[in-house]
Amino acid sequence: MITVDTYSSLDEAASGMDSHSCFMGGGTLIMRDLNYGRQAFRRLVRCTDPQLRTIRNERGRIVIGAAATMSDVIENRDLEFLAPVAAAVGGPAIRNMATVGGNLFAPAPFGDFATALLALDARIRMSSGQETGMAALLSSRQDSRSIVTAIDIAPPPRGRFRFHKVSRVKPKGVSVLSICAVLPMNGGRLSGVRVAFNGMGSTPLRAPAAEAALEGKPLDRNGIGPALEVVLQDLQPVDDELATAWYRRTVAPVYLRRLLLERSRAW
Amino acid sequence: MSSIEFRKELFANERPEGLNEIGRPTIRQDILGHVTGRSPFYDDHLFDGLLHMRCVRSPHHHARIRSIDFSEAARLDGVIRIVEPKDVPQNLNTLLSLINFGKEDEPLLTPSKVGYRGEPVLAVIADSERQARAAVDAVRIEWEVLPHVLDVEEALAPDAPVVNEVYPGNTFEYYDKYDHQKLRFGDVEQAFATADRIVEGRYRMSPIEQAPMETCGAIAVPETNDRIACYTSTQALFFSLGTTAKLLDMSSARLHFVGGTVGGGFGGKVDSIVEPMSVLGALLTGAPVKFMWDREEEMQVGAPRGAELWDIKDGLDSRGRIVARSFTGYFDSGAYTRLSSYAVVKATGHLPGPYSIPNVASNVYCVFTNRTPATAMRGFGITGVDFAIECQMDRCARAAGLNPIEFRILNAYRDGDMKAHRRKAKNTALIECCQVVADKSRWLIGSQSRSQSSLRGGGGERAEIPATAIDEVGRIGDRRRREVPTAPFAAGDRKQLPAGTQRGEETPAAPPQNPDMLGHLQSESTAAADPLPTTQSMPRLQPPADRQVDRQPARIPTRDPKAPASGTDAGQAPTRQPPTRRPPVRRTSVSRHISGFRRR
Amino acid sequence: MPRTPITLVLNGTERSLFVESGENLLDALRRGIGDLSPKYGCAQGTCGTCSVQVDGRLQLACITLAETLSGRSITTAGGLAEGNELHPLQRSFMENFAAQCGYCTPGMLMAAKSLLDRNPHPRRQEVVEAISGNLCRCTGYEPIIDAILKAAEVMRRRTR
Amino acid sequence: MALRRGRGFACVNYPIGMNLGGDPSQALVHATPDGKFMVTLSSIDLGQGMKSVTRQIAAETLGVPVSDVYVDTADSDTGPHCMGSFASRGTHRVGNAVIRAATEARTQLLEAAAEELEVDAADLEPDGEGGIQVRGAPQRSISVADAAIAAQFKQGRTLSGRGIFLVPPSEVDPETGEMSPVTCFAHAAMAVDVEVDDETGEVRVVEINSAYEVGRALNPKLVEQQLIGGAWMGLSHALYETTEPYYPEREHLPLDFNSYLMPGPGNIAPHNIAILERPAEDAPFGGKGPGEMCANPVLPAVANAVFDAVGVRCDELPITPEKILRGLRSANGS
Repeated sequence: MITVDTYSSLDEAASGMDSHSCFMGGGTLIMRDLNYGRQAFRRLVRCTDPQLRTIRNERGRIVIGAAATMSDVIENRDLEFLAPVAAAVGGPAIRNMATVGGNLFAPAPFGDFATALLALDARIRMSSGQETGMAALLSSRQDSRSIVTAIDIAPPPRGRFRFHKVSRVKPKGVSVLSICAVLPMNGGRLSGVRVAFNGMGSTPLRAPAAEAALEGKPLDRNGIGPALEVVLQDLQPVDDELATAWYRRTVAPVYLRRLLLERSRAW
Repeated sequence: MSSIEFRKELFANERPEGLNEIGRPTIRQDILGHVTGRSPFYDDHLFDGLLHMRCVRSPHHHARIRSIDFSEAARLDGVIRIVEPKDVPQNLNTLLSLINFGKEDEPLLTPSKVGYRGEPVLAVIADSERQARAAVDAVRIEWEVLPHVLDVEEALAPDAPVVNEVYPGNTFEYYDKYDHQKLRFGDVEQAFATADRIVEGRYRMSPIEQAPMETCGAIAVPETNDRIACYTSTQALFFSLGTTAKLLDMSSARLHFVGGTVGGGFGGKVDSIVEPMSVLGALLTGAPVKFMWDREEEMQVGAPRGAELWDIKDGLDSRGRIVARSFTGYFDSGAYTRLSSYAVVKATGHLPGPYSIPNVASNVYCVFTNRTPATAMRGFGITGVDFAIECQMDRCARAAGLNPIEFRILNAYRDGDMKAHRRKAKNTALIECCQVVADKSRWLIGSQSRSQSSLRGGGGERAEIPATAIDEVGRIGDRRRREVPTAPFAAGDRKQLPAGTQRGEETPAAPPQNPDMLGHLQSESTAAADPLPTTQSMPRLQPPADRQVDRQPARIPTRDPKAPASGTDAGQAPTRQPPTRRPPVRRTSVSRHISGFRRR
Repeated sequence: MPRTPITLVLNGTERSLFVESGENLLDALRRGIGDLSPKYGCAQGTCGTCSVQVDGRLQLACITLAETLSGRSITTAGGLAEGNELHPLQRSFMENFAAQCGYCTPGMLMAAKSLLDRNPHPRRQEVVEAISGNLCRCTGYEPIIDAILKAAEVMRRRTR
Repeated sequence: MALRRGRGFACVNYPIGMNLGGDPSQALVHATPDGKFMVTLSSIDLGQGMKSVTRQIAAETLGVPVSDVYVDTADSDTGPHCMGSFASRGTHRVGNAVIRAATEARTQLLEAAAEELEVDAADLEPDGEGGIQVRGAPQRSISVADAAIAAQFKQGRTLSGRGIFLVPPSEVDPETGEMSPVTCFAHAAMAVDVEVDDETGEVRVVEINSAYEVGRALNPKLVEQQLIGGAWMGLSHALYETTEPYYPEREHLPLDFNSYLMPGPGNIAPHNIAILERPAEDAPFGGKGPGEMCANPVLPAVANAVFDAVGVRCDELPITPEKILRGLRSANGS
């Protein structure tokens, strides 16, 4: 037996959560479980607070309401750099439904948007008033009872954010893997690099060894070589319906190289 | 973007024009319904009080049921009825029993031992789908897990687990004699021994889902007059009706099946499971009952196109002619027969592909494994072996150092050639297809290949049936006693069948039962068989002045049916046969569910 | 089973119905109201046969919670024609042989409409993108893409 | 890294109808009071166009416009037996049954018209536009509607027909496999051009050129639908689809269209088709069913093209990027 409780304010919704509840964003994954009778919850909690869906610029940082949809992201001028990521989620109908907050909780092979947020070092605002980092959220997301209210990101330097999704079905298919990279440059050298992968583990993962190997290097074939050597150290791909771990390990460095060099046409 | 052209100049003299409606791009009769969303698919019939039926399924590949406890499920909200195997009156069937082919080997609901993950053992009928799902989850089953076998070659080993007790050798049994289907034409061993080069390949196709956008389903509704209506997605209305009548041991007169507008099938809607299930539900509850597969069931418990494994060995002469071709084929039937036994025979009749090869042999096995039973799909029995043959042809062409299109044309079958199943080829067009593709793709072929024709060069020597090596290896049960090689002649046994041995003849269509049905337009076939048609326009009806006289075939525009037609046996064209020449049909063991013919 | 009364606007007409808790919009439309044009294809949000517009935006009815839709406006393929006057997309699908079994067609039409509502001048690639969430097992997509492009042309001529 | 081009060829034939026969189909045709015709079948339209092609066959045979014919499919109370829509048998078997039924109805129609016109029925022919005229003297004519009304309300005559088409069942010789599989075959040939990414194993189909011999294209647009859509499915089988990605192991089984892969609208390639028509003698107007064979040449042609491009034989379907990559690695000894 399922009940659905809809609250007009976030506070009410947050206080309405208990151990049998599940907060519903766009519902694209929850509804599927519900249709197939395999939900682990008894109550669905919804919140219709319009604040939850706003995208606003707060002193140079961008705060995306958790209920903002992928389409909202695509249509927002401040988030132009994230539009290609949002546009890679599902088809048009899914993008009208799937929310940014929901993507944080989507299991592999979903979660391309969360991967981008990981690479962007997003801060996650919770209904409890706390803020948390992406890595912390991803590692504890199964038992989170607090509601994500917004995602707070610093826009990367212009043109320094890159995203590539490897999918066999075009234009809409789920990820075999995807890569997001923030590649700030300082005096012709990389500085403050962040690289994240989806599909290379049970959650989106950073690749710290590759990031370190890129630090201070020029963005060219020689500069990135060491990073390609070590990138697999931090990734734990598994076999699934789409590909084997072997395949993912084999092509991850290839796609990382192409992503890093895409504008220099070095490949 | 794509393009389409009609090469009307080819075979033009075999194709009278001047038709009114045929050949026109008339829009589809059903299209208005499709674009307005009003075409009546089976699920577009609404019934008050509709109940929903779902199955409890095995989580194991191979297991025995120790105990079942559905007491909790039966008490749940909205649960109307638990359906058990004993509720199915005739709970053992094989789909092709409707044509009397094969032994009963599959229950509708399995009472004791399951052979694949997803096999249904119980069904639940509830007010809503959600309640039915909850009840399914509440059924407790204690399983004794058994060893399983998933690989077709392992399944043929003497000590392999027995998948299906009805076929203890893990293969379908052909003609009460062999554990495989044989094809023998000429002597492949002798030809391999003298061939210039040998090319071998092994090819495999994994299972494929038909994936119609509409999943399989049916709604059964008690009608007045003690009948049950069944709205169904079936691809074969009377096949499903007959199967339902048989499993439920009821008169077919009590069944009213409605369908005909189906959201894609591709072979996956022949199996006739949803129909007996829903009708059983309606019989047990007296209410409308829907049984449909959700997408997950469609993907994994709905029967797929089965996997196939093919070994091919070719012998080539120095000019690139294939002189011998041998196959060993395995159809992975899963835990039950369904239609794979038929696919094996169909594939055998298709060998060695559209080529004229003087020595051909094959052994093809319908193998039982502990996976979802396989069934028909678009190209059934042919798609997998065509993949194997044409990849093999590419290998052979490269081995022979020939352009792949020229290599095909060199070996292509032509009108009048004897095929390996001992019937003559007619109405062939492979060479022309090859030539046209060479043009379209700008794939250069030589003038020699360009000048070939399906109409010429066949027959003669190529029409002869050679002396044939045969063997009796692979009798039913042998493989349980010892390892028996699977490939033709691998066990060494050989006997000889004289050249020209032919036991039957071409089976043409039964002629129209009544001269009024005899087509004025079917004189198309006259032109088809006659290289020099006397009229280019369509011969028109010559209706009889006296209908008694019309029973003479002389009034039908035709030529002498016994006249030879360019090396083909087109003289036996069925539509031009006088009714008195109707070939005798042996009617053994007709199924009472659908008139069928014993094929074992 | 808890039931919730909702009132929504379906193809311009106000409709009131009870929906079960957790029920999806597809079931509510088909069984609750009797609009059979959206089809069941997967109930997973992966095939698009149940595509409808909610307040003018494309959504998948099978993963839309019905009880959240009070006061919302739903458009389905069943509401595309005005009386006997077919929508140009419907006419184009007919004339250009863009349907075979017809099961994906209602959803495909809604995806196409959602594109043309916003973009009367779509490029081919934009049409491909617009129907990317709608699967078709029969046609190979090309006739559908062609039909949508031709419908767009007709609609542009009409508004000129 | 390189994108490597390759081309592959394949050709096939395809048996039309159920193997070994024994698969009848029946049809009933009757006129309404004013001379429109109903064709009643229990055959199934799965999208292949059963209703449409039998409608054209009935109209052609009757000699009336297609708009005056309606086909009703699949009600077991009214439609006579049909074995089903499979084995490419629909056009061939059902089409022939419809020809016979429509021919019988046409005979009645012409006799009714002959009685009204006081001529010999043998001298009459329908004009295909709703009229019946004396051959060579078109001014002497009667409309189909008037003939039908006269038949049913004045002469006491039905305008109806029955048809059955059956290739009688035959047997297989257990020792040699001798058999009569079917009575006619369709044909196809195909060249596929691909581009293979030798670092990732991804295959892009660049272009398909094909020739399909279909006996006669009874409705060229319906044939085109089958060929374009069927080749798409062949492509899908070649490169994407399986319910068991690790066959014969039953692990990681797809349960939805996210993991059961099929080419999307962004994966399709231009397909240039030539249609050849060599009518089969026992087929309705020569037409063979193209619905199954259209997919078959694609699978091997793609495999052969991949080999041509990168030298890897992918003998196991589907040809995934992984299989190609493994092939490339083992060829390189790495």
